[in-house]
Amino acid sequence: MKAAVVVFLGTNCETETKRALEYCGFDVNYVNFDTKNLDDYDAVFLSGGFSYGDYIRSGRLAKFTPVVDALKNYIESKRGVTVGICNGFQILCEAHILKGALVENDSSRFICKNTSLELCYKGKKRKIILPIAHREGKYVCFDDINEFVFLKYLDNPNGSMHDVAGLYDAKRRVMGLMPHPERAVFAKNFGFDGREFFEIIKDEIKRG
Amino acid sequence: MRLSVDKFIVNQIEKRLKRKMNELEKHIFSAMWSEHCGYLHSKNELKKFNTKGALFPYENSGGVKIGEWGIFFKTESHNHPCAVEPYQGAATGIGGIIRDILALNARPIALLNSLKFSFSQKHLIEGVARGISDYGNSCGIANVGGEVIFDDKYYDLPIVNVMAVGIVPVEKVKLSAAKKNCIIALLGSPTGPDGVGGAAFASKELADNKSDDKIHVQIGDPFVKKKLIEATLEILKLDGVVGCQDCGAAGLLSSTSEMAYKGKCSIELDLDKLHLSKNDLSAAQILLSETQERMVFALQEEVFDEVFNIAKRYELEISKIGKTYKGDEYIIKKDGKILSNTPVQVICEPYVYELCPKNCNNKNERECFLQTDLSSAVNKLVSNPEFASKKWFFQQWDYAVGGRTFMPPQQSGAAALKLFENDYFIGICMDSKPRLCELDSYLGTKSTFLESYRNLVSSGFEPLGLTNCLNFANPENNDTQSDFVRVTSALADISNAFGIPVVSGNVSFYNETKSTKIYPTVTVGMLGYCKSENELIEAVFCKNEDVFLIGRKINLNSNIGGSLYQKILFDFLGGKLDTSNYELEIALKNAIFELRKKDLLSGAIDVSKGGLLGSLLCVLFNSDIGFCGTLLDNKNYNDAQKLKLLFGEIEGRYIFSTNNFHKTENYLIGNNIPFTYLGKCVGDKIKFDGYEFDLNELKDKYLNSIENVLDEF
Amino acid sequence: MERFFAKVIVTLKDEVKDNRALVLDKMLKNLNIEDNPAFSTGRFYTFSLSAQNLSDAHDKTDFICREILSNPVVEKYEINSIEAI
Amino acid sequence: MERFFAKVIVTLKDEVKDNRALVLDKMLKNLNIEDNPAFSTGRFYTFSLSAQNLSDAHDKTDFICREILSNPVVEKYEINSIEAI
Ligand SMILES: Nc1ncnc2c1ncn2[C@@H]1O[C@H](COP(=O)(O)OP(=O)(O)O)[C@@H](O)[C@H]1O
Ligand SMILES: [Mg+2]
Repeated sequence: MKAAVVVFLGTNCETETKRALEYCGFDVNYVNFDTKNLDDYDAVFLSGGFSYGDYIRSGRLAKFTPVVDALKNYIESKRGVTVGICNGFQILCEAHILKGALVENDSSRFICKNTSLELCYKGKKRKIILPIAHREGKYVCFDDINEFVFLKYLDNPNGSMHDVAGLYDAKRRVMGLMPHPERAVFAKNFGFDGREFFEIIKDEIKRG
Repeated sequence: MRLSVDKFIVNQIEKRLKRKMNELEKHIFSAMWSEHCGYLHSKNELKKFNTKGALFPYENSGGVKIGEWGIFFKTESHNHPCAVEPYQGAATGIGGIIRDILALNARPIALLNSLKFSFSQKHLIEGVARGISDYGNSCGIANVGGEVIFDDKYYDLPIVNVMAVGIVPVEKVKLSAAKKNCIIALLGSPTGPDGVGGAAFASKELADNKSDDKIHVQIGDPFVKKKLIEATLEILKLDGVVGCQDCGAAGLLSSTSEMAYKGKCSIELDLDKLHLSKNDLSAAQILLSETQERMVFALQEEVFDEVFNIAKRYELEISKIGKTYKGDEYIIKKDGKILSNTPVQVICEPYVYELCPKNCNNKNERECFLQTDLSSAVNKLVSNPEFASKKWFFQQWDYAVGGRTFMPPQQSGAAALKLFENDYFIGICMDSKPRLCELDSYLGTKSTFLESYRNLVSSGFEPLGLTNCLNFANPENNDTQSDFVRVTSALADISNAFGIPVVSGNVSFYNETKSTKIYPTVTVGMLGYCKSENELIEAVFCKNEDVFLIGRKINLNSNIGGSLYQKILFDFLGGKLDTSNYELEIALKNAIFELRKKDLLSGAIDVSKGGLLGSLLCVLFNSDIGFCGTLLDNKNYNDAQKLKLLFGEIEGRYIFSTNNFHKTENYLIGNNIPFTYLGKCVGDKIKFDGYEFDLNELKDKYLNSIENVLDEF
Repeated sequence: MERFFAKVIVTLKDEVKDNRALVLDKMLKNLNIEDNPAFSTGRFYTFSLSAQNLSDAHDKTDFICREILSNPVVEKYEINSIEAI
Repeated sequence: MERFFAKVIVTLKDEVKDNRALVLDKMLKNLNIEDNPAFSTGRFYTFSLSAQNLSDAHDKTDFICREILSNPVVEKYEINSIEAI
């Protein structure tokens, strides 16, 4: 399966995302923010970091790049699965591809640690552990999004509404999450639950 | 702009120039012959260091070789800027050390820091922590470790030492020397008036009125830095790039003159060609500006277009600002006129002082016989900010970005990073023992080295090299000179004895105000390696396992001067320091590695802060298990004696847990390793010698006492 | 075309908790400066623009605030002033 | 004691480069919205305070701006308004 990892100026988790995806069996290319077509790829990953320095607000400026226009076409044409991790999730929300927005953590501080989460996939619920690393990760949304949530904090670290850590779009082809599955693939201390997450993505791609 | 060159130095300069300096040259020399750039008081002493086995110890950063890869690491101090403006000071400290690594074409992969504050100065703590968080996290370089020490000696004199680590194939390393017939290009942020005079500023005592000093603080932008890192690494791949140098202290002046000096060629700079953020800057301002996020390159003319295109892709500005040719002149042009023409050697070979201190004051060698009961001592220790978990700090720092981090902070003695490039692991730590150095700067420095050494060993790493940061008060003062000489001798001696080279470092003087000065503060950053994940050792013990102590046994006659418990419980600083035994240290290292190989060691920690009981508590908190055993060899000690035996700090000890008591005991006996059996990891109580503590109660204090104070403003 | 100069302010919607403000409230209270300052925080921008006339300039400023400077899910904006220059 | 309501704005000093603003300038240009908007950015705060009288309230607001809300090394502030409430 072919995956694209989008690199904006200021993105900084592209290497580990690529490494993790390759470990999980993907063919991975980096694509730049000026890319105009993503149709080659079964999945598109927006990885973590500080695109455009998180100026104005995190994820905001990336939404004006050609690759995000391309991404909208990609989603519209139902070509493959889109996944936004951390800053990628923020970008998807700013671009209104996913509902809601991410604002500063209740503590007003950056938080880097492992968190316990509830993963709901195909009607089954399971506890997993993934690391988080963000300052603006508090999810806010005033619509009813409950049915689209696939990942919830068990011990809400940042004040997210309804404990939301990750959710789908209405068509279930786009997923955004604040935790970093790509950091939970190789090292025992961060757990290996990231591998399971990427298996889910493969499943989603096959589901078509 | 302030000029700070004294008469004696002016004479030295003019003697060598064989003429008077003009206005611009006064600025040039005030920066280049400052303590910060010129190492006037330290250069001779630093020559003592052992650099055998180090890669490029005289470059922007030195390193060690692991496989075919060069691992470069260096420390930087940003004490003065942080005292004035903690947020920007810390941020630009990180920015600066990243550039020193980057200049060698190494990709920065990890950051560490060593911080000292007075715990009462919350705004400094908060500002520095946030500065590191905002800057380091956005650059995408994992902030994997370090240390925080609190002591009122650092009131108004915070110590902020940062360290960066980078990786590059050895044959791809780029050096800083220019060659003749190159062009000089400046990449990055447009030069502005910020930070002008910073080098001179860092070379003097702080003014009592801080607002006067604020103009010298530089301002960082991590987003630009991230782009600069990527662009620089692309540029340095090109063949026609001859040399590279970061723009740090004394900005363009220092970087370009060094390039000419190292390359034994002339440089001519045309200041009209620079991209500026403000038009009406004087030549001195342009040369001395410490605007952040800039790199200087010496290039062959043919590659400039390619370099220009890389810059453009990263939305960075670049300009051709000068050229090199055969000779030894440093020439500054502006508005078509030559403003200064001086020999490069005179700029880059400042006068250096011989330190010949007279004997210094006697230190307090008195022992501490104060006492308190053990239960209250334990509770005080675990909730003291210096002993307690530094979670409040490291959770604000992204220690996992890059996906290389294998052991996060607190989980082991040293941070572990995987080099996916060659499948090795590196371990890194940063340590200092300022109170020990205050009591005896020679032994204290050795103890600091050994602390780092044991941190690496207890995490499974073979130590390879070290960097250091020497923070001192005014070097013109006799006591400070005396300490400086003893510290550098100690570091030279012990690094020779262990065959672990000093690869790089930094010196910061003038850490004093009118009313107070800091302890001699020696920070050591050490790096080691291991070959596979199985060799990594966490400071975590397993349930139902047996706990051994290996190494020295403490007794009532041991020298435990400077032990942390004495400060925490009695605000006492005194005593003699323990001396170290190198053969024992090496035997202990081998034992730990062997036991690990035989699967007889599940977790280990070096015995340091808080002595035997302090270290045991730390591991038990990490492991979330209780303990039952015997720590004292006799029940009849009085309280003072118990405190000494349980919390006293001596050299040469580790504790570890094993799943096989007999095999372990046999191994230790067979190999003549001194050991003591301590007890078993069980339950959720910590029980020894008739005392009992609740694990969770203590752990809660240990984990939260810092944030309970700092989050309350 | 004329040139105009706009000042705008972007703030969080009332229903979104303003964490920075709460930190400031606590800080002023702990420092004994103010018991209940009830802070609110926002971002401030000025910029210049070309437009046919004032009403046109208004529309354009509104567009820039809505599409570029704020996120309507959690933020609101206010045009402070628009002046011809 | 009376209660007052203050609005203040903190911006970068003129000699400090406003990187955020530069990125916005470029963005608006790239999107063909404005060629040279010459953005500047800042932070906006409102809060209430107790003081004897208006002049007193001014001093206190000034103090809060200087000591708490701004970083005098790189920023300046402006008191937009102070009103009795
Ligand atoms: N305490 C020290 N121990 C070893 N090397 C040192 C020490 N202090 C400075 N150096 C070395 O001196 C050189 C110049 O250092 P410095 O002026 O800090 O460089 P830069 O200007 O690039 O930051 C470097 O090679 C540095 O590693
Ligand atoms: Mg350098």
